[in-house]
Amino acid sequence: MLRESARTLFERAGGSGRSRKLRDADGGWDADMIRELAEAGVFGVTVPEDNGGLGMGLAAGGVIAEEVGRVIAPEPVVVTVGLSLGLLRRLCPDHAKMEQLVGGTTVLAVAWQERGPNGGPAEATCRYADGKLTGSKAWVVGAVGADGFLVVADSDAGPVLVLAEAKASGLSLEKSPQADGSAMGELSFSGTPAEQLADGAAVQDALADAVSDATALAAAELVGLSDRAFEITLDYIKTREQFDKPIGSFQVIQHRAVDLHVMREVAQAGVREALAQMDSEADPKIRARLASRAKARAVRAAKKITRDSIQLHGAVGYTDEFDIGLYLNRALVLSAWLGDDAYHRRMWFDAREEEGAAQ
Amino acid sequence: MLRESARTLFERAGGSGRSRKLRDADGGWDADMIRELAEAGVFGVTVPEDNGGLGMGLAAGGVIAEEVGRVIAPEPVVVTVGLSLGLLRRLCPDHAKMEQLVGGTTVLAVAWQERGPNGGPAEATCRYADGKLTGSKAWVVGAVGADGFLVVADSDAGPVLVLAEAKASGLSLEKSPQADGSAMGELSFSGTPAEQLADGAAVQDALADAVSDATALAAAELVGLSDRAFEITLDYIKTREQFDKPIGSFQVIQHRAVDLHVMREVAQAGVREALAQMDSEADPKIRARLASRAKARAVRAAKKITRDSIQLHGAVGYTDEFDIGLYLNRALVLSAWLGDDAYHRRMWFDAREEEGAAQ
Amino acid sequence: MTDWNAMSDAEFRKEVRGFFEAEYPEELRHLPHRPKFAEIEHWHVKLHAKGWVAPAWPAEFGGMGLNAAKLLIFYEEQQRWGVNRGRDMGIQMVGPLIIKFGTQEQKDYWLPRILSCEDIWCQGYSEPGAGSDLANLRTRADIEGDEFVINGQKIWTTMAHDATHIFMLVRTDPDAPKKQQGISFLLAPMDQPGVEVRTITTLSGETEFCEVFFDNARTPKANLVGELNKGWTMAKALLSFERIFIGSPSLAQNALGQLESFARGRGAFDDPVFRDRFAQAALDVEDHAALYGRFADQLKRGETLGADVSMLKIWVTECFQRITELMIEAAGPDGGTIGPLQVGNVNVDVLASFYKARPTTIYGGSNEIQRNILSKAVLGLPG
Amino acid sequence: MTDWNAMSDAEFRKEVRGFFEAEYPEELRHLPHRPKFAEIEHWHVKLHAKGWVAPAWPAEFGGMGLNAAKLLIFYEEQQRWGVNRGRDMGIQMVGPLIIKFGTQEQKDYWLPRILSCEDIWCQGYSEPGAGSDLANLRTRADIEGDEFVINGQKIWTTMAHDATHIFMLVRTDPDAPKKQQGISFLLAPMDQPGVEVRTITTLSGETEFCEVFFDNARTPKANLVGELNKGWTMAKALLSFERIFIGSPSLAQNALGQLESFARGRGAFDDPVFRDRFAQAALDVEDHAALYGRFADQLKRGETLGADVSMLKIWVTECFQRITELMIEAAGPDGGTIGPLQVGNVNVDVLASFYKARPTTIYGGSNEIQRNILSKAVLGLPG
Repeated sequence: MLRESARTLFERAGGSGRSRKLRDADGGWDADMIRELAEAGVFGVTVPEDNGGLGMGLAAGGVIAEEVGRVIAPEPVVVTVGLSLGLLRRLCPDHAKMEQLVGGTTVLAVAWQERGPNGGPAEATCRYADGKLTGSKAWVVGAVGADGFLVVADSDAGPVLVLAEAKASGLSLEKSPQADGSAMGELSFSGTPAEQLADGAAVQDALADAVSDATALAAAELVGLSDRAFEITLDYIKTREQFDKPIGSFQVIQHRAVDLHVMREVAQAGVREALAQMDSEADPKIRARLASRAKARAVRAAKKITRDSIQLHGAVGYTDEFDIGLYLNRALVLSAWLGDDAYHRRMWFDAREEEGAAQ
Repeated sequence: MLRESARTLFERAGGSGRSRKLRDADGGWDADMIRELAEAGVFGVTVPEDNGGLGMGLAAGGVIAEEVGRVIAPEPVVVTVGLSLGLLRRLCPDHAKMEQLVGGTTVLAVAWQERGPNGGPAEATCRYADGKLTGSKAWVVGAVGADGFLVVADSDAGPVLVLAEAKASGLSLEKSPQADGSAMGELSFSGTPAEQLADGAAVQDALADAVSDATALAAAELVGLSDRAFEITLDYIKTREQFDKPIGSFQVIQHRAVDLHVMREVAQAGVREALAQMDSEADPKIRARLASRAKARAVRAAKKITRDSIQLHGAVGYTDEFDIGLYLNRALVLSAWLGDDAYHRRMWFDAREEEGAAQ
Repeated sequence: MTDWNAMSDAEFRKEVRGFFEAEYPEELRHLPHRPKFAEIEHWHVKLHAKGWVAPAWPAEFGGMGLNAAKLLIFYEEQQRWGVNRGRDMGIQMVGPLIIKFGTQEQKDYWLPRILSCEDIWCQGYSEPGAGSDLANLRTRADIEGDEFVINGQKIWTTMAHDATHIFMLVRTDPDAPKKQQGISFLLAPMDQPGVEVRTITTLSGETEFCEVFFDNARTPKANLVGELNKGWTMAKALLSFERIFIGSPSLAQNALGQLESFARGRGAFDDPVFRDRFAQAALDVEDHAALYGRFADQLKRGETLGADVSMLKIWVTECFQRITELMIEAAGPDGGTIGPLQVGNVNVDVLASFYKARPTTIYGGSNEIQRNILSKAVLGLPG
Repeated sequence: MTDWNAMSDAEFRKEVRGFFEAEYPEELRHLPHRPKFAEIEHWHVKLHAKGWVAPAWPAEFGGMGLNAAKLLIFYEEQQRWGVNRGRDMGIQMVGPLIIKFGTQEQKDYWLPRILSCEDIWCQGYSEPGAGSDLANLRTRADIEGDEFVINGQKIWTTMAHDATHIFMLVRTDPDAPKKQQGISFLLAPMDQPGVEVRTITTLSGETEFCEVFFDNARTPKANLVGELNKGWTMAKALLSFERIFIGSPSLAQNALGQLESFARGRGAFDDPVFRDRFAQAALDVEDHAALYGRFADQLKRGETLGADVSMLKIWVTECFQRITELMIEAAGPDGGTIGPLQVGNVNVDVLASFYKARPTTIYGGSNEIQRNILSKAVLGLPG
């Protein structure tokens, strides 16, 4: 049901062709689509019914994310469902922004990581004091086009979650262009006014849980992306002829296609199972382990499927004219976001050891 | 020249068929073959001419080791050239055992590693005092059939190299059966009389260098083994028919064969280059790095080639009747000995870092 | 007679688990080799008394009559406790064949003897020239009076040296236009002058496989199952359950468990590179199990499995091989050593696992053949 | 005129290195893209004045006349210093073609213009239906009076939008019994109404490749090189040196160097798993270089290279891809970011390297085609 309606919505809007147009325009997203998605209940899928959502759970969110991935839609579905609503529904479910996010009338990006001197991730030092933010945040997905930012910062009272409007004074946004045409944001705050939404240990807990949600949903998005990339490639090798027959009749091409097919099926089964298990699991560490399982698998499959798809397309796969390159580029971005497969294998193993030691 | 004479010698003696017979008999080696090899100068290949050898160097030793590998000969060529003569020619080139080793009238195994409580390698604790050895040594290749043991032990004067005769009192030998029909030895000494050959830091240096030699030669042996395993497989897929044509006419089989072929060529080139560079290199650390490069490559190639060869043979590859299984089994033993590919990649990287830091 | 299918899954699982844990002989758990019948006879007697020899057979023929859901639970528990499958070619292959295609006389005569293991069966499919290309088989059976006269050779016949009977595919019409035609299903006694069995030694020294030579061996015409020359279609019809069975995660899961205890004992987890490769293998098995579950659910819903079930076998056998390769790596300098390696109070036979994993990508239709099948039947690729 | 071949290898290397280091413009070192001629013209002028534009051509035609050994040194130094190859299709492809198969008139007219870059060439081989299967090409050239009239389409024509001339394979006899027959080698001017060039945008947004459309384009009959309908054999004869060039370790070595400085800057070497994968990649490149050296030695000894040289290309392009994949991994959360990433005082454009590596397994005969060739020509496999 959910899958069919999401698929219909995206296909009717133009499928991956729409995504290509948005990329060629300015790399942003489509406000009308945001509203349509909101009307279909997409953003509120994991929000309790009492707060205006569908109250369904992460597995249902995964179904939607898969459909987003299939058409490589640029709208911030995972950012909203996983991160911004993931934080607000846990920390301040009655805040007015909840309704706006669920209703698609606002988009908030979430900023919690910081860049260190060697360019990689570092300890967070961004401060919140006297209602004002000072410091910087990196790798903010959805920053361009967002109406505001949910920022996790330090304060005298410990960690806080604050809300800064996009147009707030002392806020600057540097754009870092991404392979898929989107932009990642680096935020700087110098005495930027911001509203405190929550504080204390609950903020860290909610952040960890929201990041797990977003990680698992990004995995689902990669599963949908891989699924469609493989379909496109399968169609291509059935029709493209060389040596007077379809290249898909060569055994080497056939076996490679089979390997990609098996990989996407394993990824789909594994990621869906992980999301379903997260829905029946309260322990944040176990949820993080399940999210790592999902992302490790999805990234591995998506990398292999999109890269091999280019090879199977041959020279045309390397052109912008064919859609398969869009899938490769989107896979690059989604793989890097929230940790790649090597990173999540490490997280998964460490979590498993910790659980084993605790028993 | 060297290659041709070694190959002729082994082929005339029965090639891999001879090796199979020895395995089926008792897993030992052939004393006549040892003598023939000695007459051909094999054991003295790296021994200076002044000490009765050919004075040629490690690359020449590698040529011989490749031929040993091609017929999976069980004779302790690498043990003798790399380890026992590797130690003696560096520490006591005038000792009477030198001539016997070069002449093939004696075989000495070298014992320096020890097994820890968890079954893996551990700090060495074997002691030499008052002319007697106490302790134990593990992973002694060529122990069964050796006339004596060169043992590296601790003493009040620091590390020593001592010689214990195989029949010495208080020496016991436990055999650990290997995949290729050979046996690895675990030695225990309780007051075993032994002759001191050398002491001091020179012992550790010579040991490190001899282990590098043996490691590189074992790599060459694996190269020869891989080369022959691939030839056998290539012949097989040209003749074995399924679906009314040779299986080697299926594209998937062809491409896999090509990949194995490329792998063996890369391995051969890389290992030969590493050995040649070791010959013009005095720094023991750089020699160790080159040996690690060789073994890492050779093990990786041999594992892949022998395992895929079984698959390409299909069911018959899994039988003892076909020679290819002998190559798989020998590759298992040679890969485990002196460190596998993962181990040597680590050693290689660490050595490279150290050289970089020293510059 | 108990209607097992009427039980809840949980109840049934408890029942099966309870019986295995209480009754299965400890010394037979997780047997590393295929046993001869004599070695497991005492267990077979217990199982027979319980009426549990043939879980999949309809109750009217002496089976448990389990539906697919219950059957999976039964096998899961069997694997979990390390219960040997016994000499089950009769149960798994011949019995279903006779039940589906046999005459009333064949059912009455053969089925009780299978259940009691009075007859012990082996399977004669592969031949030296007919492995991946099974339809190429050449062993002939010619009618002479009331008998078939069999000439030819079978190979890879598992445990033929401990079997009383063989069920085989034979060529009964050498002139059929396609080689898949003219093949029949025949039962034959092994204990006769025209049958010679030679064991095959594998590269690890095991002797589970045999060659079987037929030199004017004989079997009554009554031992033809199904129609003459229709054996190929029947053989394919038998494969449905086999295909998910061969793709079950159990072998890989067991190997992973062994790898983990061995690696822990040896300290291999101190190495982050090893941890990464272990994690990859463990996730490969975990995600395979999720996919397996999807197919098992299909069976449980009473659906027939399509050709895509082959992907389970491809994935899991290659996982299994990688896991055993990691065991060798974890063994370090002992990686070439035959027999159990002790770590703490665990014994792990690293090479035995490695060898066991090797032929899994060859037998049951090699992984290359499975990829051919998926390519055509599932992906619809041409040629 | 200097006889470079008479120099020792070391002397010659010193000479070449000295010239590049002294004269090559710093801003053109290690250019990440293929330049238009205008961008490198000032360098070309220097090179031309020195007489070094065509290292492989015989001295009588204005080349350096280098033998294989010296030529390899020249290219090694070029790559080492990051000297751009320039718009060298004329030098590498057309010149040797004309020298080997051209008439005296063709030599006199074209060769000086190639050296001076008065003419800038592009290569018209591939077509939409003739990529891996090049002999399938359909672009026709029909004789009308003193001219060939060309109709059809070429694709993947590198830098056609910055070329004055195209050398192309065209079909001159559509009725030839085998498609490899009836193909000819033709030179044609680009600046005419019947020729239309469209750039192709790649997935990374580059526009180095073009489509070239011919609609009754014309070229004099005198621009046929070699015999009519013998173009296929000539094209193959040109490939010998190309085949080792495309398998040279330089791309992978450069990428490895970039990976190392990037990984060091980002602290990726703190992770033992990354170290292991880096070590594997580095050893893959090192051992490839050893194999490359074996083939280079063959050339230096004056031997012709066999089909087995293809293995260099297979190995090194796949290495190159793995190295750039490791760069993305080392970039962590920046792995999807376009443009240079700063680490310390180094800038590494991770995605540019990744994109550059992608088509290397496709162009120059895809790696699948190379494997087909090796399988048949080197391993002697049937069918």
